[in-house]
Amino acid sequence: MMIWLPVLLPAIAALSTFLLGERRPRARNTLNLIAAAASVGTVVVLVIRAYGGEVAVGAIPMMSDLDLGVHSDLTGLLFSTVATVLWMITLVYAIGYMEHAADQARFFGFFALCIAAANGVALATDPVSLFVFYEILTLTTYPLVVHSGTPEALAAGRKYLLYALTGGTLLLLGNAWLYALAGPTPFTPGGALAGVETHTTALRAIFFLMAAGFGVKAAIMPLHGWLPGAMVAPAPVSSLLHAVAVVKAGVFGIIRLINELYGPALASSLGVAQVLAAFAAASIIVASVIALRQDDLKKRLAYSTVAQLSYITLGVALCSPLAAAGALAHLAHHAFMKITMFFTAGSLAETLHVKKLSEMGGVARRMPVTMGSFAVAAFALAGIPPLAGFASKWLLGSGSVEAGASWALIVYVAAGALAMGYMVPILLAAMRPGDHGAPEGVESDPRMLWPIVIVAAMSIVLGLTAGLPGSPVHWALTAVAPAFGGVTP
Amino acid sequence: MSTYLIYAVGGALIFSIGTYALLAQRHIMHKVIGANIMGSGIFMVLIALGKRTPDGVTDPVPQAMVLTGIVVTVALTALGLSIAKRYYTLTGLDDLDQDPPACDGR
Amino acid sequence: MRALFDVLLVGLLVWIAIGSVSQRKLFKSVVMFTAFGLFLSLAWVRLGSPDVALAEAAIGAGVTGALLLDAVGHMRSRVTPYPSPASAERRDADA
Amino acid sequence: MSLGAQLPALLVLAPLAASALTFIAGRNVDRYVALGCAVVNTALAVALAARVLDVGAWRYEVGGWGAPLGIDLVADGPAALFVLLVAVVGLAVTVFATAYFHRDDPNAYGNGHFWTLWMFMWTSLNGLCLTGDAFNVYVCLELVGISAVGLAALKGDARALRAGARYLFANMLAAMTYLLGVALLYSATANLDMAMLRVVLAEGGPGESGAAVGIALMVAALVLKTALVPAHFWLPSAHSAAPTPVSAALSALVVKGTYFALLRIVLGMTPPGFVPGLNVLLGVLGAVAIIWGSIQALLQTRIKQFVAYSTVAQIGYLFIVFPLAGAGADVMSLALGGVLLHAATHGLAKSGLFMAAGSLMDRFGTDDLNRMRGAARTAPVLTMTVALAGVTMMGLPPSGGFGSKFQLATASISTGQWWWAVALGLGGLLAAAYMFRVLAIMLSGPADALAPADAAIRLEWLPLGLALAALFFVFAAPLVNELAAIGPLLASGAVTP
Repeated sequence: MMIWLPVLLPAIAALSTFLLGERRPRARNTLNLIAAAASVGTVVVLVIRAYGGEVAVGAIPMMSDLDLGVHSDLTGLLFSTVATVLWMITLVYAIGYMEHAADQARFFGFFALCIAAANGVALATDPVSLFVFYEILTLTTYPLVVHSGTPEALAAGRKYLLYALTGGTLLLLGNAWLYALAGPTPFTPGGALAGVETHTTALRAIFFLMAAGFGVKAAIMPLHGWLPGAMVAPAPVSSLLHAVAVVKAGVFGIIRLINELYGPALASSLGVAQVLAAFAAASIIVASVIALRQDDLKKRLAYSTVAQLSYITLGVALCSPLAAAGALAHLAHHAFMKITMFFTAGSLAETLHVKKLSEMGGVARRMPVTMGSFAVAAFALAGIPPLAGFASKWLLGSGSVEAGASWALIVYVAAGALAMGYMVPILLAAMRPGDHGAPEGVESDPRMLWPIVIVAAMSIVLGLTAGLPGSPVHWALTAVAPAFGGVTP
Repeated sequence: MSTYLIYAVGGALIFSIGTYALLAQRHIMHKVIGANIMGSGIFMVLIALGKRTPDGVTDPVPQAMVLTGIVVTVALTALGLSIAKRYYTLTGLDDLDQDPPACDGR
Repeated sequence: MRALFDVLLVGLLVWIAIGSVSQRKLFKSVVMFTAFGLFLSLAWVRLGSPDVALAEAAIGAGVTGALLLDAVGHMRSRVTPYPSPASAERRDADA
Repeated sequence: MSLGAQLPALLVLAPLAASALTFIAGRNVDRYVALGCAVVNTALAVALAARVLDVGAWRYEVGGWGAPLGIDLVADGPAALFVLLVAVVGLAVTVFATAYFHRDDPNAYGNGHFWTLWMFMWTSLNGLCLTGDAFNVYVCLELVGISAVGLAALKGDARALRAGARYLFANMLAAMTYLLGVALLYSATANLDMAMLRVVLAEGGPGESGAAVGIALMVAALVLKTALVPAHFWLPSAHSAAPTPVSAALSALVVKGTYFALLRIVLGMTPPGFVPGLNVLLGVLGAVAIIWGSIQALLQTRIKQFVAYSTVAQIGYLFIVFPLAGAGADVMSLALGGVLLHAATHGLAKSGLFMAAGSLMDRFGTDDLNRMRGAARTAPVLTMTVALAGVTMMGLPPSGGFGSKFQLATASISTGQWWWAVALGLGGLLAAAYMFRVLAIMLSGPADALAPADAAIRLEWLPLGLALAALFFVFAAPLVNELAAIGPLLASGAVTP
């Protein structure tokens, strides 16, 4: 039963939020926070048990011999932990941000549902269960994207659905084909397709169907078109969903696909991982270059997200233990770094109505703490030691070498330089002189300020503690080891 | 030429006439009559084919089917005609292809 | 001889059937349909089904004929020429 | 004979008695008679399903004559599932109707004939699902048709009468065609019992071609009644011109009843390949229906027309099972389970969707979709119902639509006919396009004016419940699959009493 709680608790919070409606905002906020705290507690317990080797499994019969199943393995728990912890922090931010907005019940309800779905994606035991949660995630995100109801938001929502549902359909076809070929295939570190490896053509086709399905949410170019547009959503949505839950569900799907469905050995011997790696490498470079030219702050961050997600995809697709661990660690690290930036962008937009780099003059003087946090995250993202981004990139780089793919190392290094290139101008723009009316040093609402400081601090802490047990880096190394024959590097 | 075959062929002809009327005629009464004629054609086919037993004994099952069919057809006709009358009273139209003057409705 | 009678009866039925769905005067249509029912009972008798013949005469010709006559009483007695195809276009818009 | 074995007969007699009683009873009590009968019927349907699961399929000889002379009722798994679907949706429709038709409204649609007609339709639907006799199918079809036309024309305004008359003529055409088919089949085989016919037909013989033509005619008639493209022309107007509870029943149940007869005839009675090309043709038409119906739904501006065209599209999914006939038992049970799942889940979702659509229409005082902006804020429960039912239409998890699509796609791919899977996927995308077009209007601002809720709208939780049931219906798939495997629909040969 406990294993279902990360899915059920947010779902229950969502249900109560819908039932409460707009009547009792305070009760609603309290309830959501309690649910978030309880989810974090549950996940922590599950993590401790999983470290001790105890994997909980839950299953509900669904179709003939297919169950809707969840299990608490380390890989899934890493994603789940990131999602729930950041849900709690984002809730605080969102309560401040949405204070005077309309339709709050709808907003917070679907917000919690998204987290429920993301946790389901994280913990799913097999590709069909993962698909179920993946599609629920698509659906529950839509109302958040179109929350404002403006024509612009509706257009963005339409685009998002077009991409996401098309991807979902490909994923469904891939799943159906796989089931017709191999029956139920629960995720197994190292691969679950023993006995059908000889159907190489079918397996390649299935791989590309599924990778395309996940690739939409992972925003691998050319499937990324929805992401910049979806930034019209309220800031907490962009932050949590477009830096954490939704996009990470895509890359997480790819991690499961390669490490635990096909297995790194089969994926690379079929030649499919290499194709994926090529797409990811191209995405990294192209998206970074596009990011350089964006004036809209959120758009710039969005393209940065596209690039950073492909870091993860490339890491997994290299099929080496170190690179795979780096990918998983980067999934966690990137979440903390990017959410800091989106929070900042939201604060600037909400408090100062600043949305573009060209309008940012004087922002650093007006909000020094906010922008300081942003700077920490920006440097972390660019891979400056000893911040979080450095640790995961180091792993990714050594993984490239280990895999004998020195071209990937070059891509990572070049992308790091490009990241400096698109992050530093934001900081420079903020330090330009300019006037925003109010006295200097007045920050936004404390409920919006503190979450920023906390997540920025996490970027430092995660970087400093990277070598310790329980840190994402150590965790990722432990989690991916079984997929490569159980050798902990 | 045996009796049953004459009636079977005739029934098929009558069925086609009825079908044509139901589909192609526009007046609602002609459609209703057409449907009835269609039914009669089939009944004729049924009874005629029922006669075609090797020992020449009439098979009771087709007769039962026809009796049922006659009753059902009358019910359908009554319903169709009552709708037609009501429609004519409301709109003055006796042809479903023409638009009624106003389409109200909850 | 018997076959000739059958052929004639069937031909008559076909002829009346055509007439009853193509008459411009509705009353004539109904009368022809009632006649059709009566000749049909004759056919049932010829086919060795007197019970069906009875049912046909009573229900097929009788009740249906009465229903049709009643309906005709409510409507214009003639089938009016149909308007231009313009109404067909409006019908598509309606659907 | 135990009481349990009598259940098929009881399921026909109970609503028939209720139909007569509501006719006699006055305006004040008829709704309670109907409500009581609906509850009894649901209990009977549950009992039937439980017994089928417990003891397997059985035949009930009406009047004790026995086939081929008498008429047999067949209680097998699929029939029990459809009867149960009719009961659950029927109960919901009955409850909804008690609020929708005001007792003191002198014009209350059809002067109270609603209840009589509705109970009569329930009778004939149960009969249609349970009968094992090809001619009896004709009788049930006609009875369903008469009551459905009566209900569709119930409002008595010009639009409803016109739709009703068209529906009636489509019904007459279908019924006569079916009867001709039965006549040919009987003359070729001298048999009307479907289970026996399967054996007779499988043996072949001199009358084979006549029987094949007969079956083709019967199938054509049922296709017309099930509104499969291109024979769907009558459905949108008939379903949308009717009062809301009737629309729900017509769209959710009537086309399912005729579809079930088709399933019995094509998969249960006819050996695979007996009528050349028939099964593939049905599959192709199904795929065309999915695409064409969805595109039409996308173009509609009136809410009930929109929902009705979505039915046209959803019906298409049900026909994907036919071209798979003849595949191995594993694949067929997967496919059959898939379509039964789809029929049931669509029945639940569509009835909820029609009720919500009708309530939205009443609240906004118009049926123009473009004037329902802001419904998400002003009528959140109804919007939620539309959204959740939409998830089922799209076939996204965890709805039953997902389960059926997955099972059908897997079955198609297993038989190498992967193109059906592509059609299924495309249909889901198109469904998303038409559902989200409507939802986007409801989510957009500024909000249009809204009338206060009346009695029927206070029942907005009922459609939400139906939509929720459909939303989680994939978890009922094990039960549906189990029921799908019980009985003679796929097994060759007759079931002994």
